[in-house]
Amino acid sequence: MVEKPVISALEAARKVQAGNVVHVGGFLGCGSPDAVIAELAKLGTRDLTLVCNDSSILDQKSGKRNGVAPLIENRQFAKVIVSHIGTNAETQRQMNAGETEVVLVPQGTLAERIRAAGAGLGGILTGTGVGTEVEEGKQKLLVKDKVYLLEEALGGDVALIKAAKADRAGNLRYSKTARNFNPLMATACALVIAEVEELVDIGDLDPDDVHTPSIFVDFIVVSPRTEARA
Amino acid sequence: MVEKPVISALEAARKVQAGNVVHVGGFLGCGSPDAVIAELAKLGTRDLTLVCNDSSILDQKSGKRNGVAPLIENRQFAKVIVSHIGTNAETQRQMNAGETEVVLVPQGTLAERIRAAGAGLGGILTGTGVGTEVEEGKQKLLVKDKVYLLEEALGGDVALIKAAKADRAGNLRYSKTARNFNPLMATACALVIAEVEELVDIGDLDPDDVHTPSIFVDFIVVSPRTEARA
Amino acid sequence: MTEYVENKEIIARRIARMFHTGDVVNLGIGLPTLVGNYVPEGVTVILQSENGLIGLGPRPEPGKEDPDLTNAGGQPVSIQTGGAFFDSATSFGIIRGGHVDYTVLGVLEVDQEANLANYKIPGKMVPGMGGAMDLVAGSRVVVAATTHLEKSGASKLKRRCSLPLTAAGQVDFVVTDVGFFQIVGGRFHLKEWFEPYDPEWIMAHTDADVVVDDDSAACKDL
Amino acid sequence: MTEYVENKEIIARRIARMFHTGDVVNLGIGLPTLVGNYVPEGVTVILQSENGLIGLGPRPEPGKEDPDLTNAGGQPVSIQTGGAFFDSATSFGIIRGGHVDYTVLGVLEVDQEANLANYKIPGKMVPGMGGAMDLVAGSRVVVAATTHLEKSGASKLKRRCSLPLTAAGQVDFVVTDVGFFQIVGGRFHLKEWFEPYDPEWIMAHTDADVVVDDDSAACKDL
Repeated sequence: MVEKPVISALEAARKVQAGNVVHVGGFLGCGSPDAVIAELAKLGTRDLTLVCNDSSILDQKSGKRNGVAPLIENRQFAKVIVSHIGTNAETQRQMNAGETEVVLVPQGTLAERIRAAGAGLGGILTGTGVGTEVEEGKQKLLVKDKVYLLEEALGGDVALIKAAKADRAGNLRYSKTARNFNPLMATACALVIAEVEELVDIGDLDPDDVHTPSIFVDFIVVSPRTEARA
Repeated sequence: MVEKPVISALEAARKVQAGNVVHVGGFLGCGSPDAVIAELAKLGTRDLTLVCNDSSILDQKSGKRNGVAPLIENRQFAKVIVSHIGTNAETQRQMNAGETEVVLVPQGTLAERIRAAGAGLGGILTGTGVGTEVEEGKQKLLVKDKVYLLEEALGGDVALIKAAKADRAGNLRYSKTARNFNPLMATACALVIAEVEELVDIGDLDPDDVHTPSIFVDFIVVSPRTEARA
Repeated sequence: MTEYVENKEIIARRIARMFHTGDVVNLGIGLPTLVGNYVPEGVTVILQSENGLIGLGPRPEPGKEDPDLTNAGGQPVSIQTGGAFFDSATSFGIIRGGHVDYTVLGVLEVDQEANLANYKIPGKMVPGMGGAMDLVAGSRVVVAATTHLEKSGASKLKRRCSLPLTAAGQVDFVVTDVGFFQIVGGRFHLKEWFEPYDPEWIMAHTDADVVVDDDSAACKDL
Repeated sequence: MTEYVENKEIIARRIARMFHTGDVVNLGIGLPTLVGNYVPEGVTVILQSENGLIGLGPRPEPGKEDPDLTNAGGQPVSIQTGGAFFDSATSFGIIRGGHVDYTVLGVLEVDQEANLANYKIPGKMVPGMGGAMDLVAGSRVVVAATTHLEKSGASKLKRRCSLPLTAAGQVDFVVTDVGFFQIVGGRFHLKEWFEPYDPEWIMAHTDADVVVDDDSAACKDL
């Protein structure tokens, strides 16, 4: 097996170019690549398009913020494609003020669209959203007497994902519900950077228990878990 | 967690009714539910439709047969939907004689169609088969300037699958390349019967390492590995 | 006439009685989460959480929370023995594929055509649909859980939703704090009323067509 | 003129030189499998097998075969340290999604429009396409490996395939035992010829349009 380059969080963040479509793993901050996000926030790279489950938690009262919230606060996104913005009032403010374009996608549709991009499918037919605003502008198809929406594949330029463990070849394992969108995004972007808590030797992962095969991963960032995460 | 009924291979085979669409796991016999197949062959249940990667190996010279070959020999299928029949001359003979309807589906399309059924998708758009006989009778769609075929979901009545290990709740783990179509079929059929080599207690499988979650499995058949399989 | 007093507990109690052992259930954030507290003894349901697990368990004791183990609301939870984790595509494959027996979720509005609105008040609040659209479109049985009246006194059950829909024609049951309704043929069928409310009170306080069937009855000992 | 003598080894040798360290490669059954034997020292390719693994290794010693570990031809194989197993949907997601750099496969016919036929001779032999249609449609680079002539002496390279196609317009390179061809703009460009054959011989023995570019040359020390 071929080893993958291990780079710093800053080097990883520098690989994101202005204007890129960036997929970021995590679900309300659980399973998000926090070290790379922190460096990307410092760099301030702009005009990005975000693909993520949600715009994370940003609570101005309690001061709690996680996931992509620092990038939202920095207004680094021209557009965000997510299923939920209810825990980040700043996203909603930017949307209402016309500062940021927000596209809301049903969570299951978002997951399948990302998977479709990774799997070389043009799109999928889902019943989700039929008869709602989500169907606007989309093709409807009838299959076995049921109406479906054609939802197109959604790939990206860079995936910033988070795993619990990588081996030096880039095989990944996720922990619990921190898995969420990470394995899907690993398949769907031209460049894939995996932030991991632990790096192990090739051969330390059982081939039956690899969640993301090495061939999807381009770079590894090692960032051990800190108390701050809990 | 709720325990799943453990039944005999014969009881499992009896759940397959004449006329059923039956998904059978395995790839050229690797990872096929041999004990249940053997009983189904004895019962002789007819007019079945087979969904399987291939029609398995049936070599009249060497006498080697595996996977679904005994059911093919018995002519229990009115129709077989597979990607490959090249290792079973009897399937080809039945096809040419008009005894059995054979539908050939590209392997990746077959996998996605089964997954789509399990995932509640009406179908998927694939570039595979464009410009070939496979596109005949199918809708073609243009997405971002590329032509795709609409391939419809392919579910079934009964899935006969094979796993290495189950816990009593029905969580499954597969071994090596014996995984193949088994986890997909587990999601795509009304009734799912898992033949396993080993049954363990609930709690013995790490929730991060479950390949098929328990909720997909209806019945468990325990059939320890015998020398005959190797 | 009886005065309306909001009672979320009775809603959760009644919904919890719908389940049988082995049912796979997804409980939405807020009121639906309460349902988990009232599942009758002897009934074992399997809770699915759309962020990627089967076998959702209770919140751990303080200090035992795992940042890698949360529910769909981002709160710390646990997993039951025999549970499993999976990615979001698998999770929504479970949901969309009809492998979830019951989804219970809150509403802004629900109407007699079985439509449900709960993700957006245009110009005011747009949290987004999260997993709700898939849950309502994909689950075998959809149960809307809601107080019967708004704080303003307006009926949450409508002839026709005025807000953007989460899903069209997918709701099977509505359980409020005054009664248990099944939606059939474009009407709310009141199957059970919760005393002190009675059919007369309920019809007077519901802005939709309510039918009382012959087999309808007061629900006792909730 | 030089007499044609079939030479599968030279085909495998030349194809093996196309790869770089880290390339993900799928080798079809038969002749393409031979390619694995000739990968130059110092180059590490990663073999994908469509039945569900990355890191395909050699056949184990007799007696060490595992019935749960086979290649796409059903033969016993091994897995390299650092490999991974997955299901068939993931496997073809890898293939269709462009994550396989090279697919090498045998042909019945290949034509100058980059079409390939290898799964069916109507009325005669219908093995089925297996994974070939996805591999040809999805891989980044498609390499057809074939002897230059049939046993009958007919050219395997055609102006237009007469058999049912495996995929339309997807072949990038054709490597035979007389030369290395790239398909561009509806023609076979002979980039290298394998001595003792020369461009004149090759044009005379190919039933299609062959172009010899300025930078074409004899391939040495194969």
